[in-house]
Amino acid sequence: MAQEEEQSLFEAPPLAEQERMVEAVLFASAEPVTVADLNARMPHGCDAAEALVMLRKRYEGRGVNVVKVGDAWAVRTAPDLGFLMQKETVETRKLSRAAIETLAIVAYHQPVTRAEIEEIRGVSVSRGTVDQLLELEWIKFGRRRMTPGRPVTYVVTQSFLDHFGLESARDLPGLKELRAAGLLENRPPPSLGGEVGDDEQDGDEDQVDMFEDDA
Amino acid sequence: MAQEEEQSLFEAPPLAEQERMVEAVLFASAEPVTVADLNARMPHGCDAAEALVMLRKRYEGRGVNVVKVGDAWAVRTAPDLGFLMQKETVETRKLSRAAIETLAIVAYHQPVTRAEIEEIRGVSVSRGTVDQLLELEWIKFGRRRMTPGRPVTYVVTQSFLDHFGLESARDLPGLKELRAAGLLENRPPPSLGGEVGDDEQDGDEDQVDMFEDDA
Amino acid sequence: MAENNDMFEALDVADRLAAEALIVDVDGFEGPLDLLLTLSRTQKVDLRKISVLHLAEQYLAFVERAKALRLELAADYLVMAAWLAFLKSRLLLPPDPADEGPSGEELAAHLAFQLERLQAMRDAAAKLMARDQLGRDFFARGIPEDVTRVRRVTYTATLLDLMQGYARTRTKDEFRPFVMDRDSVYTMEEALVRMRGLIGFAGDWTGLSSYLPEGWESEPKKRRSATAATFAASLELAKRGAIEIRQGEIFAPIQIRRKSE
Repeated sequence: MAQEEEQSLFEAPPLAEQERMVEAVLFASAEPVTVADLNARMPHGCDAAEALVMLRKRYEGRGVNVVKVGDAWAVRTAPDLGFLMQKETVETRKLSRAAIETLAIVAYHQPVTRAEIEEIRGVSVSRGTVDQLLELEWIKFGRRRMTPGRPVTYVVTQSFLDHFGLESARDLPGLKELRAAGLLENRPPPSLGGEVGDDEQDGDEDQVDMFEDDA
Repeated sequence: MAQEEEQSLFEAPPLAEQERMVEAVLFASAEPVTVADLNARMPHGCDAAEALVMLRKRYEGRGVNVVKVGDAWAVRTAPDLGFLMQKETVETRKLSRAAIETLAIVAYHQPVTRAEIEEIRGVSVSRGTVDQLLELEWIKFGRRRMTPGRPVTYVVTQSFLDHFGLESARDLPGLKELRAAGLLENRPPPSLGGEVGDDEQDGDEDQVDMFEDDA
Repeated sequence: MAENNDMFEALDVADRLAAEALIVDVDGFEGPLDLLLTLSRTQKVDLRKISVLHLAEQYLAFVERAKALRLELAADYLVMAAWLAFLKSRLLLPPDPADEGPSGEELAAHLAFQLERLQAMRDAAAKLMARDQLGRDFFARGIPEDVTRVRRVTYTATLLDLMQGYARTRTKDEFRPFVMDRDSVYTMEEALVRMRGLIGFAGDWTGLSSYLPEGWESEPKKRRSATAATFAASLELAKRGAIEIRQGEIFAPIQIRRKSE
């Protein structure tokens, strides 16, 4: 009581000063501040409501605005500048080896089931790998295979063709061309039986030679 | 290239608009923001530095100010209004005298090695003291000194400047006077073993004696 | 000793009390330099005009009294005491021209510099801490609207990656850069070496095919390569004048023989 009386002896600070105070408090406060709270914080005799009106006006059209949040006040970024508060970073990563191989098998053998992919790769295909390729929209679901369990098949998409600059999946270089380009070794692994495609012809030639030897 | 040309076809926003943007970004961030970062976040063709000059002027004498911290900028409440902010005051761990002195020595003598700090204080610097300052992010490792053993040096950080309201380390109080008085020199002690420097000094003295004799 | 007594008498009561407090509170000092700095305050002069001799005496008196009170003094206090005793003797005695090393005055000047520098750093530290501080006197934004970082990851792969990937799965082998498979290749160099050894025995016309190395005659790939290499080698030997070559008609077997001298 005694303190209050003492304080009231002093003049309240000028309104401009009160506006500064409201500005500082609204800026620094971790939560929106009510008028009552402002008045309690400011020196005796201050009128936070009046200072707020001035401050609000001052920030009209500025990069930040004084806004009412419930029954409290806060400083907020002007709505039209929200885009500045976002930062988009584009990161380019190389596709993992597992993903590339899976993608390649889908491209060369489509429509292909997961079991078939695993058989060709010789390792199991993780869900994440397939999901990633689906998400990239490089592969999509094809028809279900009419075999027991009716497994889903995968095929490549138009996006895939666009990305790799192919007219159709048939434009993919065949094994013969891969071999000619030095991408494939001469001898196919013994585990691989007779697959379809022009790739087999080279193998056949070797076999023919061998038969000749035998003869 | 093509993209840049395309972008430059658009006019940069008017300076007043750029000022609003800088205002919004500085208000939004609790940490100082560099001019480079501002430019990166603002639309192509903006000049954050110019907008900053205007903004700083605008906030002169207000409840919050635009301040420079190293090569970055921040909005901070005016120091004279700190009394309103009791709620926001963060209770900082009381620094030991050793820590305070070590901090001052790093600030005024940077880059400085641990051995040099010890030489100035006349006692060994405890690990805890340095760790505390590193943890507060007020000091950090500088370049290694190109002397035998390649000792690590310490320098003060942007957080240090921000905390003590300094634009740069050059604005440390009394820095000029201390330098003028030679108190920031790293003067090696005259060693009894007769090192090069000392020998020279001795030599000079001897010469003076000789000249006196001649006279 | 008499000097010390004089010194203590010269101090007023408050200073004497302070001096005694020093002794009891030896742990309160951060080492000898800190103690020296505190002692130097009793001189009440600019640190640059301080009497180091006087200071050394004060310090030595302090150590003496600490010993008398059986206070445990850390080693560095005693090291400083020894050094100051040495300094004192240097300052008091006329300089010995034969003596090497810095003079007493130089040592004293450096000590004074150290004290002044330490005091300067303490003043600077005090000024620094007296500044307005963030979070105490001025404040940052209470509700920072942090930049949301939208990170977009794009994946890339080239057609070559794809083909290499497929090649890998089809060979169950690490992709390797193309190298000529040398298994079924017979080089001209090999053929030359072989023929040089054999040619000495070829006095009569013999078919080139009989010079093919063992194991290279039947398999078509090998035979082709060996035949070509042997033919090239025979041309080379003919050029050097070692052999003669003949062919009866088109597609007839090629024959060679050693050139008679």
